Amino acid sequence: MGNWHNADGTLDPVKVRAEYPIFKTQPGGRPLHYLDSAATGQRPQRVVDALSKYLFTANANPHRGAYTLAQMATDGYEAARARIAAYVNVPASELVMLGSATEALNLVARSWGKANLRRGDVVLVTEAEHHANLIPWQQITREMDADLEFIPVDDVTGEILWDRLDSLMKLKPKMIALGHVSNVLGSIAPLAQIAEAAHAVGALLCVDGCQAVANMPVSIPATGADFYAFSAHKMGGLFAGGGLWARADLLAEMAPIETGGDMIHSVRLRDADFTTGTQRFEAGTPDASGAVALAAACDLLDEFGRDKIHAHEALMIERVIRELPEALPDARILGPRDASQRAGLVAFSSDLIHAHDLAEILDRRGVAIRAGFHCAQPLHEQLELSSSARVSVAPYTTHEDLDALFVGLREARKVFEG
Amino acid sequence: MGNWHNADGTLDPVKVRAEYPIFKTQPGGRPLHYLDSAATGQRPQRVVDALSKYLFTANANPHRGAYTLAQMATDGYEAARARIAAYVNVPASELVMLGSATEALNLVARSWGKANLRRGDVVLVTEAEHHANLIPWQQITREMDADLEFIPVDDVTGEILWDRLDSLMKLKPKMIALGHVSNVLGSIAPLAQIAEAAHAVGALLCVDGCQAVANMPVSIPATGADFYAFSAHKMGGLFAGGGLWARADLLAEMAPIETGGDMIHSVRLRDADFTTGTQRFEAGTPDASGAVALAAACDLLDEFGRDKIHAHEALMIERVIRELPEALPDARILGPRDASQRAGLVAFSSDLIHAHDLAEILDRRGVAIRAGFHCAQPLHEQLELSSSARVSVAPYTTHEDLDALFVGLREARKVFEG
Amino acid sequence: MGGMDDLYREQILEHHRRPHNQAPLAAPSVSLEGRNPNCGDVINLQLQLDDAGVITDVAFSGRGCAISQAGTSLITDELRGKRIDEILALGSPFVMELLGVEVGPTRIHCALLGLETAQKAIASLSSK
Amino acid sequence: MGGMDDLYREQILEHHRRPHNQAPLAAPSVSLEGRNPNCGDVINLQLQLDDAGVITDVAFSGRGCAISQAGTSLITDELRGKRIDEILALGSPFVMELLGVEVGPTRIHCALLGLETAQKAIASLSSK
Ligand SMILES: Cc1ncc(COP(=O)(O)O)c(C=O)c1O
Ligand SMILES: Cc1ncc(COP(=O)(O)O)c(C=O)c1O
Repeated sequence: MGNWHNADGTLDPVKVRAEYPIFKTQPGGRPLHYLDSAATGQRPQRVVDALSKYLFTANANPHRGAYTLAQMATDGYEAARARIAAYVNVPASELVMLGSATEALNLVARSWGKANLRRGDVVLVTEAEHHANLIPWQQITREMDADLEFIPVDDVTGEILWDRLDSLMKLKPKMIALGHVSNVLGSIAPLAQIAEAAHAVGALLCVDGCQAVANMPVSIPATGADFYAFSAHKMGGLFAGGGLWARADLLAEMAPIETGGDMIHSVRLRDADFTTGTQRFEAGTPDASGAVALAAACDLLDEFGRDKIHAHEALMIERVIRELPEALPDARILGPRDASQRAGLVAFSSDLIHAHDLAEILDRRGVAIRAGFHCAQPLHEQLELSSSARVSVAPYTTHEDLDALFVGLREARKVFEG
Repeated sequence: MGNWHNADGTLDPVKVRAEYPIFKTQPGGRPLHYLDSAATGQRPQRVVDALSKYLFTANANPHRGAYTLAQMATDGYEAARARIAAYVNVPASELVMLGSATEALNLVARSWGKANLRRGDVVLVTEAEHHANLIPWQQITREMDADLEFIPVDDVTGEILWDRLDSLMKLKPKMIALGHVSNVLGSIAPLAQIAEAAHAVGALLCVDGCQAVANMPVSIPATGADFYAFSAHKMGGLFAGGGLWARADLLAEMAPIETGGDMIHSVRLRDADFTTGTQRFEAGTPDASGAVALAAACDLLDEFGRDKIHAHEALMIERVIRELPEALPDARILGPRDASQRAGLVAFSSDLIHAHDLAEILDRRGVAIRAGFHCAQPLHEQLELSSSARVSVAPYTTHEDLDALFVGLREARKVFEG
Repeated sequence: MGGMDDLYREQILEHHRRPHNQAPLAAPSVSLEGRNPNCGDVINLQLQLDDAGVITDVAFSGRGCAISQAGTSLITDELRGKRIDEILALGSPFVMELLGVEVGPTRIHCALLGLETAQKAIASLSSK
Repeated sequence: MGGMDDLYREQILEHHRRPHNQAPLAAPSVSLEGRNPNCGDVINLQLQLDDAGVITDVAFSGRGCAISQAGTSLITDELRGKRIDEILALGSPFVMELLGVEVGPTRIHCALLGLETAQKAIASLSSK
């Protein structure tokens, strides 16, 4: 257990960096200023250590063996599930372990949707959704002849117009699906309020928590969500891995989508009974090593303190918002100006410099930002943008990283202003 | 690169073991005699090393970044895909990377099945299939009102009765789905012959290669398969990860099941176009670290030499079959007696000692075997068995492991004979 | 190897070889199949109850590991004369005591198969 | 920083700021939208061909990064007077030469957007 904090209790990103080996390397021969943690996080040493320990001391097929090593494998896997469940404050028995957040959201749309959507039923999403929480709803509403409706965004800032919620509730949606934190706008959705509005008309709330769980304290019960999905690789876990929490009664009713070993009760040649609980949705050999790795990542984030991560990231974001207009005067910031309404990221566009050119020029200084649609193309279309640039931060983001960003921004501006 | 071979070129399992750190530990305080590699393989050191190197020097979200590190991540991921594809002798552009073999087989059943099965169409599987290659076909044939028919097994030995194939072809199946190597019988399916019979009536052949790819040389084109699935964790990779090769024209026609980021061409609020190629089936952030780990596992298996692995395992299996009747006279061996018709494993039952009791008693000597249905319950019902015991081997299996097995077997017999 | 001698004590092996209460009931109040999906243990349990909710007779047939069959044999010996609520109150410690050994996590499902099936059968009765 | 000066040379930036061939054609023989899904570059390309399969006029409009727009501007300048088969024979080295710089893998799709769209437009014509 490291010492990650300053004397005043705030997070010290320089101390934090010691746990992330990539910062000791110089990819492409330059010090790395990684400002793309919203795409995927950097991995702490201890995540690989935990994986390695599990694989080299307790590796067997969990749930399937009648010998000590298999029991150790099962214990390690289930302890990891419990650790991850505790991280988001839900019972382990309600946390389905899947391959990704994308898989989790697809499971909700297809399994819940297929059983519950009827012709003319409304599913409500925001215009800012990540493709992973949009296309599955497009698909299932089309298949069930249901309607997909949208909580609109402001044409200029992109901010989600939550005040439209009241009148949209007249559509009596059966499902509201949205991101906890928008991966483009950075805005935190007022979930408690949305859940209340949803439940008042009998709608369920499906939350895509990918951009929230690593960047701020998240207690799923406090959000009011009925489904909540998140992704391991944004938290410092391996690439594979996603969690789906579902309300116990919903989980009990849902049919599995994927079938195979480990999710059955009994199988005959022509039919099969499925088991109960989370296991019903976890066909095949579980990703035990991925779970153990993610549990170690959760430990670390809790050592940092998620309130402290949030506070540190708010400081970084606040600086980006404050200094950006001077560095790039035509920058159009997407989402709320107020950093306290955000978590972890800020995206912007510029008519002078296309995001892709900006990313390229910044890359020459080792500054890694993301350019493009960030898997939210419809939002960009609403804003009439062919792309945006996104800066995202993490516990290991330092002021030096931002210094390099701004030096690069000024340089890019010089090139394009000619 | 290690020296894994004896002077005569055969594989030396003692040298091989040096690469597998778990054998240095004593799980449960006893030396480990791991005879359950068919459930999941032990992991080589270099797999974790490759993972660690990738995560700590080249980690970013592949396919999504316009900066050097993201390009390094993409290059590493695509090189891994190419390596894995080469391992089974297919073009990288035809290898879909998924979360597991279970996911791969579900994708074939659901995507191909939904588009191609009509009322009354026949899907043919064997009575010996693993649940992962059975239940998805049960589900889709039920959904499409198609018929599921079976290549039977011998009631006593469990051997698949391939001579029934000719007459079953009169059913004009549209799909034949079966395991390359049965995970209970250990038998190698005569794929070239089955493929010929299948193709002659216009049927496709979907092969579950989970128990073949780590235990013998496999060139997918030589099998005649139209779909071929395999699993990373049986090859020394991490738990997550599965490959699906599909004939290019079939792949081009198949609709994706899972939707989200990375598999789209362009997305609007109410609909989306999907991209082409393997990427269409790989929604969300790819499991880049898993792929890199699996590629390292492929390297190692090729260093061992897959013909040499096969030969070594045949020796081990042959000894089990030879000595078993003496150690446990009522043992009923499932599958072919002839070790040369097998790969990697041998299962048996005994009326005297239930498999589960046997596994428990063996466990006290550190011998890990599997007891139960091995995810092939219908096969066991056909054989009127409530379970079987399975011994499976790997490049690291030694004669000492088998010595311990037989000592344990004799001990168990003494306990139960009273 | 002390652990093994515990789990496969002569008493357990004896119940395994010659399980008790195998004679099927003519008209059971309830019968239920219990399964252990992981290792294929299966039992068919029959219970006869009187109007006061007391078990008057019990029988089972089954296949499976020694622990599951001996455990069921031992528990069926205990059911006669017990009331529904008494049986529902029994738990894993009771079975461990009958077996005379602490069963580890890999085998606990085997050991409890008989008791849990009896409890499910009773629950299915009262929910009718 | 030499690489940067190469990729963002004055010639490229000039084509980006004031792309050529922007006046839409009255009756194009074919028009096609080209997209780069990863970074949102989009162009609308119009081609005018005579009966001999020679490009007589060309126009485009578009949005996107400097490389995609400058690349398209540069390539459209080259299309006039070329035959279909000549255009189909062009490849990435030709575009690199036009840009005067070797474009790395992260940006190659941007650089080739114009040429590839022209080739697809021509292919769609001949398959009609
Ligand atoms: C023959 C066979 N098919 C399919 C599978 C399923 O593989 P996975 O659990 O990795 O999805 C397995 C392994 O359990 C297997 O042995
Ligand atoms: C908001 C949001 N939702 C969903 C996803 C999908 O997560 P994954 O790609 O890990 O499945 C991501 C990450 O790409 C995301 O940022």
